Amino acid sequence: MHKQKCIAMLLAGGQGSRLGPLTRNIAKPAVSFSGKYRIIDFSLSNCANSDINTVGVLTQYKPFLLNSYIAQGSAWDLDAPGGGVHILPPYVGENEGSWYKGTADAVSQNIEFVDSYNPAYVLIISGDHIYKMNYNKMLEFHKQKRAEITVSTLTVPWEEASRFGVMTCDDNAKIIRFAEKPAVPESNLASMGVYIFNWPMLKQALLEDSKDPQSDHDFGKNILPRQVKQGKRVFAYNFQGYWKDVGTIESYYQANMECLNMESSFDIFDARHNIYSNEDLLPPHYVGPTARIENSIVCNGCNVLGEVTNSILAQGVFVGEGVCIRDSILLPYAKVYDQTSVLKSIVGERAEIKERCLVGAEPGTGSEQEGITVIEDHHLIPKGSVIEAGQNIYRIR
Amino acid sequence: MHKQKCIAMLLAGGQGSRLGPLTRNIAKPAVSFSGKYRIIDFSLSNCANSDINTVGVLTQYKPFLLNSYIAQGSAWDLDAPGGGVHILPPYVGENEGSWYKGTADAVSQNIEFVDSYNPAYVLIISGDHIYKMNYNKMLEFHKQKRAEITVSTLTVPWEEASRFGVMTCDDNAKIIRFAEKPAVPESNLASMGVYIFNWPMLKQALLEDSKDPQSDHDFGKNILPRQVKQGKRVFAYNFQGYWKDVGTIESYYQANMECLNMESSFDIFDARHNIYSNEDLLPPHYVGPTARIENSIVCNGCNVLGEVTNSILAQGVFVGEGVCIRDSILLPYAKVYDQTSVLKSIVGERAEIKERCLVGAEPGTGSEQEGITVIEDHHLIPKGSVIEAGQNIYRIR
Amino acid sequence: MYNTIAILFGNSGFDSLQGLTLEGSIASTSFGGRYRLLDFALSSMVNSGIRTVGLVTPRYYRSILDHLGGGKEWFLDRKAGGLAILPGAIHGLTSHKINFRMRDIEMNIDYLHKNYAENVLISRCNQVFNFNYADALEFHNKKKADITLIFKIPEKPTDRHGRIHLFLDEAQRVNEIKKEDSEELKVPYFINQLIIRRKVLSDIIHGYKSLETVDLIQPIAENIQALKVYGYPFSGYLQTIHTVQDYFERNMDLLDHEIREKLFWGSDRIHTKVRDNPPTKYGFEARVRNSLISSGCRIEGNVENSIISRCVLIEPGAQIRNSIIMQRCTIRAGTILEYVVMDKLTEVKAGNVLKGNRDNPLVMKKTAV
Amino acid sequence: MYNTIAILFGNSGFDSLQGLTLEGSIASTSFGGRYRLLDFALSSMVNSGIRTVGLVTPRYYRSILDHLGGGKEWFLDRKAGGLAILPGAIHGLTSHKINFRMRDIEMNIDYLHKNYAENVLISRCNQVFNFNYADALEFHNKKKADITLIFKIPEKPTDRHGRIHLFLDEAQRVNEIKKEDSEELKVPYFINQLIIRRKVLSDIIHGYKSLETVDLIQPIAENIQALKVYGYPFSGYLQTIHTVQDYFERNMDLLDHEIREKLFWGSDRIHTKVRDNPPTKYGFEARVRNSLISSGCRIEGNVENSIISRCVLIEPGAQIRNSIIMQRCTIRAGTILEYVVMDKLTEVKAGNVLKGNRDNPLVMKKTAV
Repeated sequence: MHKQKCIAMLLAGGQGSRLGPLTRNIAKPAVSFSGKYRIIDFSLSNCANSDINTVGVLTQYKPFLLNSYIAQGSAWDLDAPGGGVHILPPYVGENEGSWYKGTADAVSQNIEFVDSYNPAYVLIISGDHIYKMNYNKMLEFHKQKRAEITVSTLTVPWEEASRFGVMTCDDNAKIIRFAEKPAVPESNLASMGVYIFNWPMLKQALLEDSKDPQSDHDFGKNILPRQVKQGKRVFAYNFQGYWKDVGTIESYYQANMECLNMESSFDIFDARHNIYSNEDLLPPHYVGPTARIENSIVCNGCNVLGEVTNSILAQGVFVGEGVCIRDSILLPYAKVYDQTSVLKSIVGERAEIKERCLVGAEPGTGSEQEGITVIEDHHLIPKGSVIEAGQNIYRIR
Repeated sequence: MHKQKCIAMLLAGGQGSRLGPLTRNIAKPAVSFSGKYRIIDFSLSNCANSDINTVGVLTQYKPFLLNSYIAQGSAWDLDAPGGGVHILPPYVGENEGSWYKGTADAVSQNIEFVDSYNPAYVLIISGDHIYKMNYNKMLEFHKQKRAEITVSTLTVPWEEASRFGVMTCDDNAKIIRFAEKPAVPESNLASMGVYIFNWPMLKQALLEDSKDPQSDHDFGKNILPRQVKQGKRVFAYNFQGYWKDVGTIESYYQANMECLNMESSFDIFDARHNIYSNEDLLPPHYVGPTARIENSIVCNGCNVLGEVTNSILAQGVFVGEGVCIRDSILLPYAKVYDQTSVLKSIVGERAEIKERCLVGAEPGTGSEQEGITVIEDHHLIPKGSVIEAGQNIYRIR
Repeated sequence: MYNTIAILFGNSGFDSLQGLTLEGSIASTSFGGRYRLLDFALSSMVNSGIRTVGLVTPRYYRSILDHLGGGKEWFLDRKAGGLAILPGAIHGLTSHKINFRMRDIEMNIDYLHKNYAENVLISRCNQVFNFNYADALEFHNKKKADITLIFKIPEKPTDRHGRIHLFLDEAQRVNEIKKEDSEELKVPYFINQLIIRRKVLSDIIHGYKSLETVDLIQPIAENIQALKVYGYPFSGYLQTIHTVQDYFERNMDLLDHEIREKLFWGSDRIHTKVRDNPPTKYGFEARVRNSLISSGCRIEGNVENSIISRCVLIEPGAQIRNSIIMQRCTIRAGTILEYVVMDKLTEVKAGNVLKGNRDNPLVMKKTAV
Repeated sequence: MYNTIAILFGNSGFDSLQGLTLEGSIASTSFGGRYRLLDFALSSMVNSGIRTVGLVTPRYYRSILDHLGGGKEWFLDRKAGGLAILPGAIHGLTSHKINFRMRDIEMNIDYLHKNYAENVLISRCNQVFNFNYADALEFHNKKKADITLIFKIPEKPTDRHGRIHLFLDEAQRVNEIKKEDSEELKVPYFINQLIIRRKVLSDIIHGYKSLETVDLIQPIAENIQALKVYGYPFSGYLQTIHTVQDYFERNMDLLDHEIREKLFWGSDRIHTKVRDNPPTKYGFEARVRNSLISSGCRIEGNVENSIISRCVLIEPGAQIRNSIIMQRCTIRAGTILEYVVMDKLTEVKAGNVLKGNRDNPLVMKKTAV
């Protein structure tokens, strides 16, 4: 393939409040996933594995924390000269600046950034999706169809279709109607929120949209329906494979747990499409003489002395003696001290649960219990606490 | 030396309007200097040569152009994990954002950035100074004096002192009075605009200053005099060596021309304190059969067919046949076509001067002429034009 | 292009350029003022998007590794792929007839096994050119070729003996590979650059294991009917360096504006190690004509029709004509150099006179003057 | 610390760990699950702020260069300084008595000439430790020492023969260097790490040129009065690996919580090549006790008192006890391994039984099973 002149704009979203305590201090793309990863690793690795080495990350947040995780992008091989990962928070320009008002507005405010690379194509992706995808194949499809816009699609169960942008296509995969979250969907072909645009066309569309006072400045709600209506060459690319939006606690929990199932179509162990991450440098994990680990994922730097079942331990986690961890996700450097039980819970980064606590439910009720318990990062649960199932525990400030 | 925990904040200033046409499109730190360098190379190389590998660059500009020059900082060996060069434009935070109101305000708005490195010391430097300095020696002085603030100083001629911040010291180099640009200076010990602060102290001072409605939020005007008045341990470090502010066309021109003088105390050829730059990858320069080059600096990628005297040719410059370049600075990729004369002029990046022009003066009047002619970057001077000495030529838009 | 990996043979023996490359290698020999010879092949690879390059190193590998470092300048300092060092077999005698010694690949067969790419691009380090392989790779894929040999049509009759000629049909399929001197014009010759399916290369190495000192072209020629072998033309500037005369002439070629344009000013740049030298300073006495001058020099003397490398000091009254001066040489006042190839770090004392001639440029080794 | 450069000897011959290091080197031998032995010395250097390291490479240098790549993980992919490859002299016979062969430095004397640093830190690759030299360098500078030898006070009497003992005065100046077995307690011994002024090192190399196969410690001992030689103590965990027994025991040391704390969880980390393996997955049948497990493994079987490297597959019913399994091994169902050191990429077929014992761990080479 030739120099593809395709750059990516990654929508890293707002504060991701639907992830509750997990995103109170950390931008959503930087939330830990499946033990050693962070959510943004998947999109960035997809870019790297697709030869796309310039990525603009659009975030509302104060950029410092995300900055230090992404650093120079070298963790994802994205630090080539002329490329790289660039964090793009709202900035103060010639006029006083403002928050990004929507996904399309975020790109609009950075037209100058895109123009400085003079790309033929712009790939729009999202920072809260877990999937492995070769964007190149989609780009080839885009070129072959001589499309102006290509939307990557999934076939979803009909009952879920109204949660997505759904589209109706002609025989040639050209989209003839696009509806964002329709009450009565006329198709179950759903948008994954992954688009390729011809840049001059997108620039024009963004400028139009920015002048429309009625618009929410959103790709799915405004840009796409309008372009389809205008009769642009908008095509649907059919993606085959695992894809998951982790925008809510439930979907985040479920996607993590699916990593425990090796038969799942999403296999993080496949070396041909590796997921890279900017991991901390830690020694191998230690498993103590009294430990017992079953059907679980364990990362470097852990120290496991108790029992762990159907759970994910991110790097640097401590599990004390007599501890029982079940159906839970422990985020980096979480510590669970002796004789404590943690059931169907997500324990935030560097949170500490002291001795003899019960978190999530009484032992023995198992994973059928309703509700996922979430402990905010850096939170400390004192000795002997009992946290009922389904609670979201925030730190008091 | 131990981990010094010293990070640098580089004040890259406003639009640098005193550099006229040169900074209309390029932020001042990115302006070409001495052929192959850009102004910011000196400060960044000083940091690299002083083991300081974290630099925040405070700029008012849209950050994209400076971003692409600085890239990952690897050109200055500043891309180590945990370090790096970070461009910090005014950003939109929890409240709507605003321009930096002064040098101190720029740092104030980025307290969170500095805090994320938790440094013991913060070095404040400026993006428009040409000098070679080992900041480590100053830091050692700072530690040895148990100072809270150290100001790097130069002894200047008395008649120039009122252009600087000047200070009066006791025998122990402790500063007892500090006056910013005083009408009647009581000392000729001038501040170079290079400071080391103990970070907790500076943070406190910035918070105080930000609440003062009378303040211009400037280090020289507000922060330093106030701290001296409060009796803080503020010391003067005596810097020995070449130092030049290139904030005006005249000083910029003069500093460039001083590079032609090998006896000058500022020698860019010294390999022990190398100045790094992010240069374009160009072949060696070619000197044609009819060319004549005297007392000049020539960079890679030039193609010289005419006469060049007392001049600086940055990378990729073209000098056609029969051309006469004298006492001039040609910035990167400037092109001067056949039979044209350029005298005591600064020709901006990628500017083109077509055939048979006279730029700067009649040939033969020599460099005693008053006034420096400046051609804006990307400007095109048509065939046969005559530009009088001392003009600033802007592009029409 | 992450679907193609490369093997670059940096261990050519050859004439060793009369000792210029004795403890170095032809791959790391200075060329054109600021480059090393391997920069041309390596840049062509990375400019085509290839990000995994295995370099077969010669016995004296220090200078080559010094130059390459971590491969940063060629975008090869990566987690996935990047630059792999493949130590070549150590042979007392090297035959310059062999371009791609199969034993060198066999010794490093892991490299072929652990990089999941479809194709392997193979090239050597003794050629001066700038070629983006993107179109050739597309051709290779479209034809579903096993092997695509890159060829050139000779511009002059028999400008080099011992070439490998290719006989192609209209569909550009190669029917015969013949090593012979040909007086005929327009018979395409193989330029020692080829694309091969990784699987096919692996099979050939395995199948010919017992004959491992042969040249890879031999099994290809023997199996020309069984394999799908195609030819793809390269029409740009390409010169191969075998001898000191070649080396001298190819350097001098760079004084030609058109050749410089083709090599250095197209859309793809030749990458090389960045040294952060200051710019070159001309003194009041400098007289330079028709020469290529690198950065970091200080020139006070006379230079004509010459190639001057980085950080050369030329004192007043020194006269350099038709010469190649490598990096960090010092040419003292009043010396005269004509048709000289001067090794790096050499000092020529005041008033010395060194003269070669066009047919026999005088090669001055580092320790010789 | 840019004022100090380092030379790291990666070409130790020694016992070659019964073939484990035959075509590798002790420097690049896997250790502690995810590390290579050289990581300890190299990380100690870069954690002390040193950014210029010359690595003396052994004859088989591929695995060591593979591991180091461009030096990115050690912050050594730089324009100024960085990682320099210094090919070692090729010797048919290697004496394990020589730690720092002067000929290796002499061959690479350019490295000492072109790096303008005040001091050179010299170390080897066969030690397990984590030491920040900052204080030692400050001591060296304060004392205006020519040479500072790092020493340790033995914890047990004569836990190793053949040590080099240092006799220091109250000011920590070394008055005598003696190679001898000592039964005495508390006689400091040299741990083969030293700081030397670059100028002094250069002078020694020059002065002893004709005796260039000797160990650097010899001229230091001979000139102990003429040179200002000081000693500086290291009191942390430090172990040297000479034999397979050492190798086995030092790996097992890492099952001790306190030793892991000292090596891995202080303010300075041991850096190593990052491989981006997925995390380790435990199956329903996994039973693991008192073991160190690296990333990328899939464990279905039983593991006890063992060190498991990256990407090892352990099938149900396999039993691994008191063993070291290197990267990418496959241990099939029902096998029994005891006191085994298993080379990387080895597959143990279903039901096989391999047993060594504590005094003689069974070393299984890549091709042996």
